[in-house]
Amino acid sequence: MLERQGTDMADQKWGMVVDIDKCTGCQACVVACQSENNVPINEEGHFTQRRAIEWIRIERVWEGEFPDVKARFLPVFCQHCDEAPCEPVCPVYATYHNSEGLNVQVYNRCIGTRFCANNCPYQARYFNFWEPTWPESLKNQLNPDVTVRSRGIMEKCTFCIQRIRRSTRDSDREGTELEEDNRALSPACVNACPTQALKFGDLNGHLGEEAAEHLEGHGGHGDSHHGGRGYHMLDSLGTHPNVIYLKKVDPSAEEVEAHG
Amino acid sequence: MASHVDVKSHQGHGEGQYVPFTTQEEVVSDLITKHTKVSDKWISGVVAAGLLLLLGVVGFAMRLANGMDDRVVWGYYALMFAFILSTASAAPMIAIAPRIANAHWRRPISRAAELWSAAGLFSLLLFIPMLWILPPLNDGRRSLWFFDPDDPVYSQVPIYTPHIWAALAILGLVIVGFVLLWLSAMPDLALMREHSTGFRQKFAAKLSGNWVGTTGQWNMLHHRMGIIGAFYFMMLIFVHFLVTMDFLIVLVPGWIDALFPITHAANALQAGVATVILSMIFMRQFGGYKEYITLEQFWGLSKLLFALSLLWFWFWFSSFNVFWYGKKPSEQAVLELLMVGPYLISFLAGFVLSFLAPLFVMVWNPVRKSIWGPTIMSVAVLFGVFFDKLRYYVAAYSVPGIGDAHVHKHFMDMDAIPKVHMPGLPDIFIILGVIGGAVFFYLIFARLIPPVSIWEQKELMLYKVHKAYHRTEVFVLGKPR
Amino acid sequence: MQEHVQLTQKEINDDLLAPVLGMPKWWYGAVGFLLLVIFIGLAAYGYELYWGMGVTGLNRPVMWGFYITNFVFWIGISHAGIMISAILRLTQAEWRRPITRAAEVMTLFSLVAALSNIMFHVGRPWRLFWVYPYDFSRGLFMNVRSPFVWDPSAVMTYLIGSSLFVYVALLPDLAVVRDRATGKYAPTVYGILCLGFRGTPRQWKLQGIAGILLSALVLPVFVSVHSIVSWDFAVAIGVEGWHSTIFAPYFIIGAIHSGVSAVAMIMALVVWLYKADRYIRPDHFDAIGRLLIVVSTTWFFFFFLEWVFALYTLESPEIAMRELQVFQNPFWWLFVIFLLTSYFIPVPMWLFKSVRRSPMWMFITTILVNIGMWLERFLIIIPGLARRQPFEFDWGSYTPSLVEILIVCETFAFVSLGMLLFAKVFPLIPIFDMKEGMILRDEIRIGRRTVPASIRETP
Amino acid sequence: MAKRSILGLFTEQQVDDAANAMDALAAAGYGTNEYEVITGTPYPEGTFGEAEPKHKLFRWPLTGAVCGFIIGLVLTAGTQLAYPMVTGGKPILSIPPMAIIMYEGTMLGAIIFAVIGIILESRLPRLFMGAYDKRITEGYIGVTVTTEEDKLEPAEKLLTDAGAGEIKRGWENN
Repeated sequence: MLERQGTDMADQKWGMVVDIDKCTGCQACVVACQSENNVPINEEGHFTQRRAIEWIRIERVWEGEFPDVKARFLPVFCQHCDEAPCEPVCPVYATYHNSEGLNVQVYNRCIGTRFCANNCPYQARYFNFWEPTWPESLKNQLNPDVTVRSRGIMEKCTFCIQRIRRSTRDSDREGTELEEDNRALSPACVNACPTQALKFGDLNGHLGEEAAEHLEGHGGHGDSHHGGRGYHMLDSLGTHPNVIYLKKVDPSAEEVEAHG
Repeated sequence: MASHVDVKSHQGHGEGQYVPFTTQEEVVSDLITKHTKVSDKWISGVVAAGLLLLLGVVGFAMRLANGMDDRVVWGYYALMFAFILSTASAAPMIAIAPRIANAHWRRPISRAAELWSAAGLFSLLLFIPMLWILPPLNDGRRSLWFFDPDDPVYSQVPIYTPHIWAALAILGLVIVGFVLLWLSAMPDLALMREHSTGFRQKFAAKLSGNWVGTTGQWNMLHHRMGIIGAFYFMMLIFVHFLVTMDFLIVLVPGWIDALFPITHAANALQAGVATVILSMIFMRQFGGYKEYITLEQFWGLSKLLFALSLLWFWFWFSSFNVFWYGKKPSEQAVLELLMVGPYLISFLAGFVLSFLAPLFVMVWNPVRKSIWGPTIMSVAVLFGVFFDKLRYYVAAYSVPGIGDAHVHKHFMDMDAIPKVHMPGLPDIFIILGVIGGAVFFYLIFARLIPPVSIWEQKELMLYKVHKAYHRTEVFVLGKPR
Repeated sequence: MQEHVQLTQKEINDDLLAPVLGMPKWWYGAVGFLLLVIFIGLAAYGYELYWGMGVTGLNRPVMWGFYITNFVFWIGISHAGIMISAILRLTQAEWRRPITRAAEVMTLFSLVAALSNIMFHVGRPWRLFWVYPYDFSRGLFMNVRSPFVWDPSAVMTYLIGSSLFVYVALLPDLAVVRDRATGKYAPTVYGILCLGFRGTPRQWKLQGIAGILLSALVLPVFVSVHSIVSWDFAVAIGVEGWHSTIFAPYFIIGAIHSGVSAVAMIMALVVWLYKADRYIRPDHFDAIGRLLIVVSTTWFFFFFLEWVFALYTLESPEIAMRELQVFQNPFWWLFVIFLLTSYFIPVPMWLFKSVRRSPMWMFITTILVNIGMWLERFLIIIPGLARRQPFEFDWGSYTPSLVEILIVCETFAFVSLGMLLFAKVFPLIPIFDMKEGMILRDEIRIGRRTVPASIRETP
Repeated sequence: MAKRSILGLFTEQQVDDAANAMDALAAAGYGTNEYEVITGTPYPEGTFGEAEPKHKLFRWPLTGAVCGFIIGLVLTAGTQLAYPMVTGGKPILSIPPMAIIMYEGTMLGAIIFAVIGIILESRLPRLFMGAYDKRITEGYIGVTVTTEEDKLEPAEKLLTDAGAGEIKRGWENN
């Protein structure tokens, strides 16, 4: 009754490792994502209305009390959880978990109840409040591989599934093994990151091993003070994300821990 | 069409419609003789219950020999305390609720229900050791009282707050129960004062005070009984709230079930109805009150039992569905511990006995409208309550780290879930003894106070009149405001 | 004033059919006004359909707003109908007789209003029927694991069940109307509607059984409906403030609280508009007032429990949500108004017999209760969404837009209009029930005292 | 052969007269299915000494419940098995959601069948009213006799003797 259904069905299980220690908050990933995935242009009004659509967004987290306050940059996007709270609440199967561990969104099915948006703890789901429009000059910039969404439906990060599909298709055609870290496979944000804070790959493959050693000794329930730097966002909710964050290396914090 | 009604009930109509007496004198004399003469059935009952009680005392002593520190072994004791709280202490509600709703069918059985508040005294006795079983607040567990050693304000909370409040609440409940019993018994005690002899006469004379039955006294009695009844209900809810919070929920890390106090109380009402039905069948078969406790009473209560059995499922599912769907690790651990894990058997027994069986048996009107149907079902429900409480209390008390400040108390990991804790010999003694003790108290008080309320019976003869209506016969139920 | 007025059946017919056969003066004015409000509301909805959900005040953290609040509110109101008529039928409470039908009809129209709110809410309403197992060409059915699929199933069950309930209870009265109606078509139409009801003992017996049986069948549905509506919120772990097991009973009791208040409101209106003061007596208001005291106090206990456990968890989103509810603008004063109107003003007033027995005061207090209960839903939904998780960067707020306000007004107008039209076509006070009450009325004389009594058949 | 029916009208106060008429008809050898009392309001059962109407209503909701349950089961289980899409790690056959929808189906079936049963069991819909008078819904009590032509005259006499204020005749085609 409490078991988990449907993971490890295919040989791939796509995931990402985000090293916050490397993130400079330059927002290159955001721009890359917007242009890759035909995300409508966010004008000032969208931000003031809190209706901007950014499949990946850089959030600023303040750590510590005044005077020693530290700003952290936190890239937030769909965590593609194995037990995604957003999936079962959709009445029309518009979002579900596919065999490669991806949390996919089917735009044609969506009727816009926004239930999934409420149920996503990471708020990585975005609703098209308005009909998306592009200035005339950008019409030719749209990516032909990606649907342009209409108003009234939800959308979110897909791990650039169109790129995954294309590279798997190519490797199948050439009969070559699909190697994990190639630029054709990995999403636009990963390719655009100048410091390589984002790393995309197969959690059943190399990335999985890497993530495992980061996560090891990790106490669960979000407190990763011992062992590796890896942790899952909001781990206490038990959503089992496929995105692993590596916490910032903080000398002062190390000290504190040494003392405490 | 208000036609005049002759206040003379006819004789010998369908079973269980009304008392086969025409005048109040007959009722009074009959009930008094039934009450005063000691039947050997009663004596054998008291002896049996007393023996069981002794057994229980022995079991308790055996447990006490090992001391109070190991809380795991006291799980079954806590279970039995909860059992009595859910049955004996809830039974008086079956007198109170219909009385407030002014339902006439309650009258012959309201005393039988109220007498259980005497057994409430026993629940108070049972509670005293619980004070030592429950550790103080300073073991870092979440609690209703927000004790926090680091916080300047909340560190002021006395670490024994749960013990104090629960003790006060249960004491209050027992006192209110006794006041209710005393009030409703007063006119009957006055009768005993006149009609009986010996110690019973003195006892009645002392308790009935200056009751002579003036209009003022009657009005005051009805008024007070209404208020005290409502107050008893509130106290009952309050006690269930405190006991479940402080003696159950806080012991299971990560068990955040806001509904549970009410679930506990609602299941207690179900168990209370079952208890009253059982005591009715005993009074009917062995107590010689066949003419008074009739089909009508069983029918009235069986409807109630059926409704409360449905409520059982609703409350259970409301909690379960949220946990099952939410799938937080802490919630899954709680479900594992209390439901699908080591205590699965106990849970299934409770589920079947207190919901499935009543549902599928009592959905049939002929079964509801019978003597044996409700009786069998109330036995089932009582067993169901026992197993349901077992999975909660024994499981909660066997969670490791209670009272240990070093154990993290906000989450419980799947691998920290304890194995099932089977009862030892002392536990079995305690289980039998507690049940025997409650019955013992009940029987003793049934001897001191008429187990069928004489004055309510007389009132019934006033307000429930049977008359001919053209070609048929009807009841005329008077509803005095 | 004297409590019970004994009337002949002819008088009852004349009184209770007056609104159906005649035409009150105020009628056109009222209907016209309501139609205007509805038109404005629908125009606003057309605007929303044309431009998209952007015209509402919704935004990223707060994806549900006025519409869902209003949906929950109307579902709650709809529960009064079955609550009153079913429970009081099952307990054979005599005072139910004049008010059952009004309550049931209110159920029907408020359910429709609730459903319309879902239509207003979703992003692509023209595909809303996909939540039903209907569209075979699509090659995909609904996801039965979603509470938004439990909802339609429960609400439709409830709607169908309660409308059949109303119809069956309407049969004898339709016969009465058939015999009184004049004009070319009316008698035929009513004759067809009442299926040729004549009033034989068999028909009356089954009518009686129907009352009990259907009550017993609809009551569990009524419980399930609002539980499921509450699970729309409670099963979500994305919103910490909603994830509480108590929600199902808490919503139910809150629904009963607001719904029974609405019934008292309707009673007062019926007394004033249709001059029914010979049928709905002060002791009816008295009884419903007593009921309301019990219900509201129970509701308050649930409210208290929900708060206790929210603080008991000591989890940051919960605390943040409560802090937003109670201390921050504008929610703090909404919270104060909610507490006062839903409990602390009405309940102390109901403790006075004089208040309980006066239609005017009951009307005022129950309107207060409904304002408070609307705010309750608002205060559960909006702060919960605005403080969902510990991430402060995801905290937000919400202010409704004019479009939403107009559409919410439209639902209120819709329900009122529905009641008015129903009362124009069918008797709003059950005629045969009142007649039965007159027949079964009796008295017991004990000495000088005559005790009001009622006749019960020997089981 | 076509049956005729007559109706004897009694006033609201003549309850006992109507009951006497029923007795007289019974004594005169009319079957219980031939004469019937019609009232504008439910009187306590047996007020006119009429036989208690037998009905088999309670099998209706049970049938409906069974049908509804089966439909709900097939629908929920079938949908999930036909489109085995994993959502949130929930099992493909998730019992609690199925239970909810099956419950609703059960209740819906039970209610619909119960209503159908109620209508049919009370011998409705009825196409032809037969002998009927509008005043019955004003409190008058009607006693109808539905029988062959020849047995109609004595019935009319019995009714008038019992004190029927007025006799009406009507065709009875069903």
